[in-house]
Amino acid sequence: MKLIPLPDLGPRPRSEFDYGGELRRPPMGADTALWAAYVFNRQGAPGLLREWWYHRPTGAWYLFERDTLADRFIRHIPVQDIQYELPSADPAV
Amino acid sequence: MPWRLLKFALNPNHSEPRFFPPETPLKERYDMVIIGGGGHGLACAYYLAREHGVTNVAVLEQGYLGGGNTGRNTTIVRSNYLTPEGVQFYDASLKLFEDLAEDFDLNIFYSNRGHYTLAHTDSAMRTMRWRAEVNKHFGIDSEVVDRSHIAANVPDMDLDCGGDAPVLGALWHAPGAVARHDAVAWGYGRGAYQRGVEIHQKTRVTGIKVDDGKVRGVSTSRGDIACDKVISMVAGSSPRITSMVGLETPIEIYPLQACVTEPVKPFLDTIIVSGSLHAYVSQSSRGELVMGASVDPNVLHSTRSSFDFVEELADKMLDLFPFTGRLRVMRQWAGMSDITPDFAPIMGKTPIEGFYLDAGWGTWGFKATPISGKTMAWTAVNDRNHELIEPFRLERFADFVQVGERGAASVGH
Amino acid sequence: MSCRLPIQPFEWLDRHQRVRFTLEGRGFEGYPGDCVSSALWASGQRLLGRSFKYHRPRGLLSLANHDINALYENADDTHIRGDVTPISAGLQLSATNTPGGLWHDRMRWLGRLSPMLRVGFYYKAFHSPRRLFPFWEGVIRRAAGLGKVNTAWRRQVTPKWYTHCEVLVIGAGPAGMQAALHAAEGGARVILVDENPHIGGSLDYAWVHDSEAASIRVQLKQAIKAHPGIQVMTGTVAGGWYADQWIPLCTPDGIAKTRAGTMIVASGLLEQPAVFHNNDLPGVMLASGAQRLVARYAVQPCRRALLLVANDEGYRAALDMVAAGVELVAVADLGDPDARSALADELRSEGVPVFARHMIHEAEGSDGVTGAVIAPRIADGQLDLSASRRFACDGILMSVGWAPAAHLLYQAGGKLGYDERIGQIVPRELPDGVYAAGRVNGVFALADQLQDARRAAADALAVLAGHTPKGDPLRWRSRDCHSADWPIAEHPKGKNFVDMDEDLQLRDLLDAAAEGFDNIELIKRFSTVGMGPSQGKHANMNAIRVLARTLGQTIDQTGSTTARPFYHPQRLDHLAGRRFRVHQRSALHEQHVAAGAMFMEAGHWQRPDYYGSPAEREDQIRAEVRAVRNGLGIIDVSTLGKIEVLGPDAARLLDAVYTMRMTNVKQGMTRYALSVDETGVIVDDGIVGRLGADRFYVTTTTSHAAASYRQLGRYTAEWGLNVRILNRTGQLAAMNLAGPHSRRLLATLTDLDLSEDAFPYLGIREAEVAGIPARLMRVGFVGELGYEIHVPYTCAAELWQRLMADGDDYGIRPFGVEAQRRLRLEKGHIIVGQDSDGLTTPYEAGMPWSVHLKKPFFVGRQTLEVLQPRTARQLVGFALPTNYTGPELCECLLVIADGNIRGRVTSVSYSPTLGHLIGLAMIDKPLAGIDQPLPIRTTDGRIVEARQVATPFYDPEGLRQRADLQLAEAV
Amino acid sequence: MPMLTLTEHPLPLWLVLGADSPACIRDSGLPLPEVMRTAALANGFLARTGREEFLFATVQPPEPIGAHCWRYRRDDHVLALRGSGWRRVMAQVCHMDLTSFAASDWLFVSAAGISVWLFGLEDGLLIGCDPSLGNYLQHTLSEIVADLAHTTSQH
Repeated sequence: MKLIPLPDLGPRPRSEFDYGGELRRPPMGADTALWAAYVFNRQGAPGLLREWWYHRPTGAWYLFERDTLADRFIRHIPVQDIQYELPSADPAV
Repeated sequence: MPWRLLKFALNPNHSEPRFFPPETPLKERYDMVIIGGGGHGLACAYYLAREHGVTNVAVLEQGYLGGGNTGRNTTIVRSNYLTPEGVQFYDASLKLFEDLAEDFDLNIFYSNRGHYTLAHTDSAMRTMRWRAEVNKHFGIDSEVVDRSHIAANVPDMDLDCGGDAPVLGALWHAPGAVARHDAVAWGYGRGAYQRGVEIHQKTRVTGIKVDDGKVRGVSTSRGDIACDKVISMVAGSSPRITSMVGLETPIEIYPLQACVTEPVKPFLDTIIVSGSLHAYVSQSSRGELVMGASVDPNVLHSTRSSFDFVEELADKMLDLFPFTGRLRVMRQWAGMSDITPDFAPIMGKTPIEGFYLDAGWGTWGFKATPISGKTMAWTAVNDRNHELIEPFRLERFADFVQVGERGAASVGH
Repeated sequence: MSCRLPIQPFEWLDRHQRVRFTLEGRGFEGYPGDCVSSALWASGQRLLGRSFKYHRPRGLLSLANHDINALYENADDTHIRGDVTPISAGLQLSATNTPGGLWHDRMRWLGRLSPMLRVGFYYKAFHSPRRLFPFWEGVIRRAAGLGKVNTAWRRQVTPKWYTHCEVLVIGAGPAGMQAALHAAEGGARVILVDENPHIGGSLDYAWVHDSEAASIRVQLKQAIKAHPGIQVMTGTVAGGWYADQWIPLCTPDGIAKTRAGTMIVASGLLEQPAVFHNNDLPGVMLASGAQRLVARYAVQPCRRALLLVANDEGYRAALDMVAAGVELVAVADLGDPDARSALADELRSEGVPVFARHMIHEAEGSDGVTGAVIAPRIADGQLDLSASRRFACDGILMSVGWAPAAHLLYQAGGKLGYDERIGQIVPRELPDGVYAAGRVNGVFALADQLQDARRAAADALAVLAGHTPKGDPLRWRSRDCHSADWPIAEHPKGKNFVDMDEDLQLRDLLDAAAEGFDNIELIKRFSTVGMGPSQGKHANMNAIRVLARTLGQTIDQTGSTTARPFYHPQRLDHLAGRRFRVHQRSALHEQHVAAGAMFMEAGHWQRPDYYGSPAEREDQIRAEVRAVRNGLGIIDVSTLGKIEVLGPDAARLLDAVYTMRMTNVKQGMTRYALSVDETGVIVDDGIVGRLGADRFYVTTTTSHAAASYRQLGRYTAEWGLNVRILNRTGQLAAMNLAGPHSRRLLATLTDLDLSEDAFPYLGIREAEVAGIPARLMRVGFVGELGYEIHVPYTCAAELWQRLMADGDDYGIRPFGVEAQRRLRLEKGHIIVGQDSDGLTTPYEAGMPWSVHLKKPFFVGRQTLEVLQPRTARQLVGFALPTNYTGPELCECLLVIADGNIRGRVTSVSYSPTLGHLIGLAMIDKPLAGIDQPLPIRTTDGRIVEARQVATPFYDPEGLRQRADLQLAEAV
Repeated sequence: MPMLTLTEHPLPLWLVLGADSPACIRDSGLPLPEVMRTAALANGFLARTGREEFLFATVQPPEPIGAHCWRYRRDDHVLALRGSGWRRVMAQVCHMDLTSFAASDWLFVSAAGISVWLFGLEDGLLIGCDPSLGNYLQHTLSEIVADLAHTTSQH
């Protein structure tokens, strides 16, 4: 059973997690073709993939970079590194 | 005893003709290169030669023939899909399967067993009804049946599943069958080889040359080849090949595991699939129970096995067949499923001229082997998508038009 | 005639008791500690089983759990392996796959058909004419398979458990024991595992009379027993290696799932058979098998033996046989005996003729060995038969070579390669934390094995302490050859078996390669070599040698097939272990049981479908619907997702997650909430209630509760929002009190002002009800005046009982999911996942009002913007006339127009309120239109013409929200 | 150590969370343990389940003060597993190595397929889960305790 190295709680078996899939960032203001590519296309090929992992017992999300060929967790990614600003929502109308 | 076996006895030093060619060097140029020596690749070569007279073809396989998903799948053949385009495509494949043994003059053990998709909830029963009605509309023998029908055909199955999520009914698909998966690849391989197609094993494609949007050739671990048409039929390795031509696709690779028990005397004839338990089982002609479930929960490019897979599967199998507790799992393995967002393949032409894609086969690739070979051959020869595979074109995603198989999202096998 | 020997120094027998058992009705006897094979052999029974394909007589081969032909079954089990299963009093066995029984197997003549049954024969025949294939398939299926399955068996629960250690040592032979001891002395927590019932391994059967071994044995065994840091697990198989050193230790009482910091594989070797005519006759066995038979079970393998040897181990076995009173008629050495060691002279001094560079041409006999013919070897595989010699003997012992039991090294990602000098595949590169020690690492001398073990243990201790290991795994490897590179002799009559499981002769492999299956993976699949129950433990090495020679390649170039779990097959019920079926239970479960609820499954929950017996199902459901419409009903909705969303960015989060605007929900009010994924497909719906400027309470569907909570958490992290979300789905119970009398009853139980102005429709309030802290929401799903009351889990039963008691005057009645489905259908409300499918957008579901494209961002916004103008399907309402008596309609029937599928029925049922069938259907847009026909095809093909009607079918203006006030005004 | 027992152990539980929660606790004179650590209270204990999240097992939790400090009642189902061999029971349901799990230790982990929290006692532990899973957890653990009591009595 694969171990996922949580930065705070130490290694935990994969059975405690739900897979959140590839980290992706929506292109703001993209044309339809670019938007469709974002919605559907995925990295697909083997290599380093940044992914979301949800730890059920603590209800916390984690981000890792993983080698999807060797199934090795390379590094934990602090969420601040990937955050992006929501387009400014107009104040409550 | 069939006369062929008598012939063996009568002249002991008769040697059977080779199925596949001995290793020969690669030619400079071929009309077409097929990447992938699995069922789909060999079928495509077979139909190119047999139906279009195109024989200056090289099939390039990085490992051994049928060593990819062809040799690792559930061996189930069925056409009880959900969408009109899916149902017609797989039914055409099933009909080709029925004649393969004679076409090849090779026993592929195509065994019509009947296929149950068990429903344990009302919503699952509704999905079965939906599939049954679409199937019947296209003349396919599928029907929703109740517990008594299942009990009559599979008397030893515990329909109450150990008292948890009992079976309410099932989709019964009489034409459902199993086949010896290796033999299908070998039959197509021999048929292509006999018609002059070159088959090269241990030949890994390392690059595809494209200039101004046209395919020019491929580079391999055993040298370069010039050609104008390349057909990628590599399933679990598809993203590696498509990235060689700079083509983005929605495909993600998830391991699909399976296992077999030691061979025992026949006791299970039909194929059993449970949607909500995500498990399937059938008994091979050798007597092994071939069992599996849905794909692994996360992306991984590896055929490694996991212990929790066989633990969970054993637990579910004992719900359905409590008496199999003493059967021993002999071996477990995995294939690499190329999954698409709408659980339908990606086939046909691509933006790169001369580069054709046969991918996105998830857990439903084996049953499509004949029809994918046939339609991809037609498509490559005519440089136009065969009508049966037009709904599976890559551009559908750019148009936000997904195939409806995802409608009934419960994983089928 | 008994072949039992006097007491052996390390025998496993309890000589004080006798154990009687039967084989197909014949009585046999042995001692506790005997296995089936040893007890049968002791009483002179040489025929132990029949081979799979030709039903040839088979005896004892390895006594190491790969004698697949000694396979038995009885009422309790099948595939019982005679060479490892202990005998027990009253045990009743019969041989597997022997129609007519072991002694009178009706298929034993099959061998004569072997010229017809060439490799892969079943691919070449039986398929045409096609109509006969089912018949032939039946014949083949009945002939195939070994044991019979008894469908009366039931699951035996053997719980699994988790265990941990820093050093796991696999194999308790000399190397394993030493490695375990050294690691424990270095302070590590050690588990030492061995598949045999006792530790000692080859020390106790291959070095019995060796003085050096004597002191080692005593010192090691006592030290291990005494050391607290070593947990010994005998009778335990390390089933396989999985990610991050996750190793199932399979014991007879269940599986210990072990996380090992480091792993030392000291599992020794698998002796390989020689390949010659009749090498499968009872009496032909591996020399190590004979040594085990003598040392462990005190049974004489045979009276007069011929030995075929290619290594020192063979000579030591010869001396062991002499000590066991076996007359050695000859020793044929494939190589040069004198180049090996002095042991050959010791045998010659005992009058045993030793022949150099000889190979067995054939064994003689039909039900057992009666003689052996040996001949000098000329070129590899060719024998000079003119100089052959025949020896009468009743046993042939083979010590011609080894394959490593390295399965777990391969699975751990280890690279192994062929060492020409030793003649054996040995480890080349092993991943961190994985070590090999002893004979599996090519180390043969006893003292060297102990040194190699200490090296491996020291490396493991180094890695555990975070240092780089400095041991040299090559240091102690043998400099001698221990395996012949061609222990194979061709024979005109064949029957020289490479794989005893699958009955594959040498010719079968040569034919397969000649037919083009000339790589190790294809030859395996076409010939099935190595695909039997022992998975090639005694076949793969010879098969690789045959293929390598045929192709003119090295062993490494030929490669080997993938070593997959399990090392030995594992029972399904051991793999399953205890049955953990998670079920979630509503706080009101007992109330439902008391009220006679019939439950349905909803994920892990059980929800009341309706109350009453199945016979009156439809009547009960209609009564429940009428109670809600006309009087008072109450339903348990505890399974809904319940999420607190707190903080300054709470509104922004919800605005970005749901399709409709959320920032302008007023405090004290709720709004219907719909979410789509990035492909614009409906994922979930629910209610968003605002309790304060930065405090929201969100409910979701039962099936999406966990996923929606998870998703909210991810978006919060991804968008860096100042929000805290809290999953209270299981913490709070919830019940919907619905019906014209709901307000009146509630007023008696709370001080909250329930007037329309104080608590309007879609309002949300926090107040006490019957003294219990509660949240109340006026929701419209079932389309009546009603209040969804959310209370802490432990207070729910009390509230339900109070409402049921006080509501009696208003005819209160609990209603279930089915009644709720009809009530919501009468209001035209969709159920996500039933009326919507995997591709339905809000536009198709008839809810364009729910999508606010003007918002700068929400998940799926841009996709919906693209899809809106292209919407091609539409959800429509339809009805059947009151007097409709046609065929029964059900969900997922198709809508057929001009012969094509133009849609499907998503919901349909009888409406007790309206007195006729109503439903929803997702159809192609051109067909949609009020009063337009809706042709529905029934399961048997008839078309029923329904009529499209506007929805909601009932109370379109929503007057029922004030139903009690209208009653009051009317009075 | 006394005989193995599994008993219901109802606890008054409160969750206090939010950016201002650490200050709120400090201001009410209560101990402030490290994350995933616990602190003893007059009648009960306090576990810091996150940087800004605290689970109080006591009758009178602190009042939530400040805009970003909220308090919610928790109805977790709590069981006490005590006595010799409690680790053998947990070994059948939980992958964690509990050899060094001691009094007042805190752990979030999966057990028997559900999410639970563990709180160390002198002779065993408290195990808490969502109330809707309480029946399942109790039924499962009781079955294991009964099995082990049966097998230990056999030896």
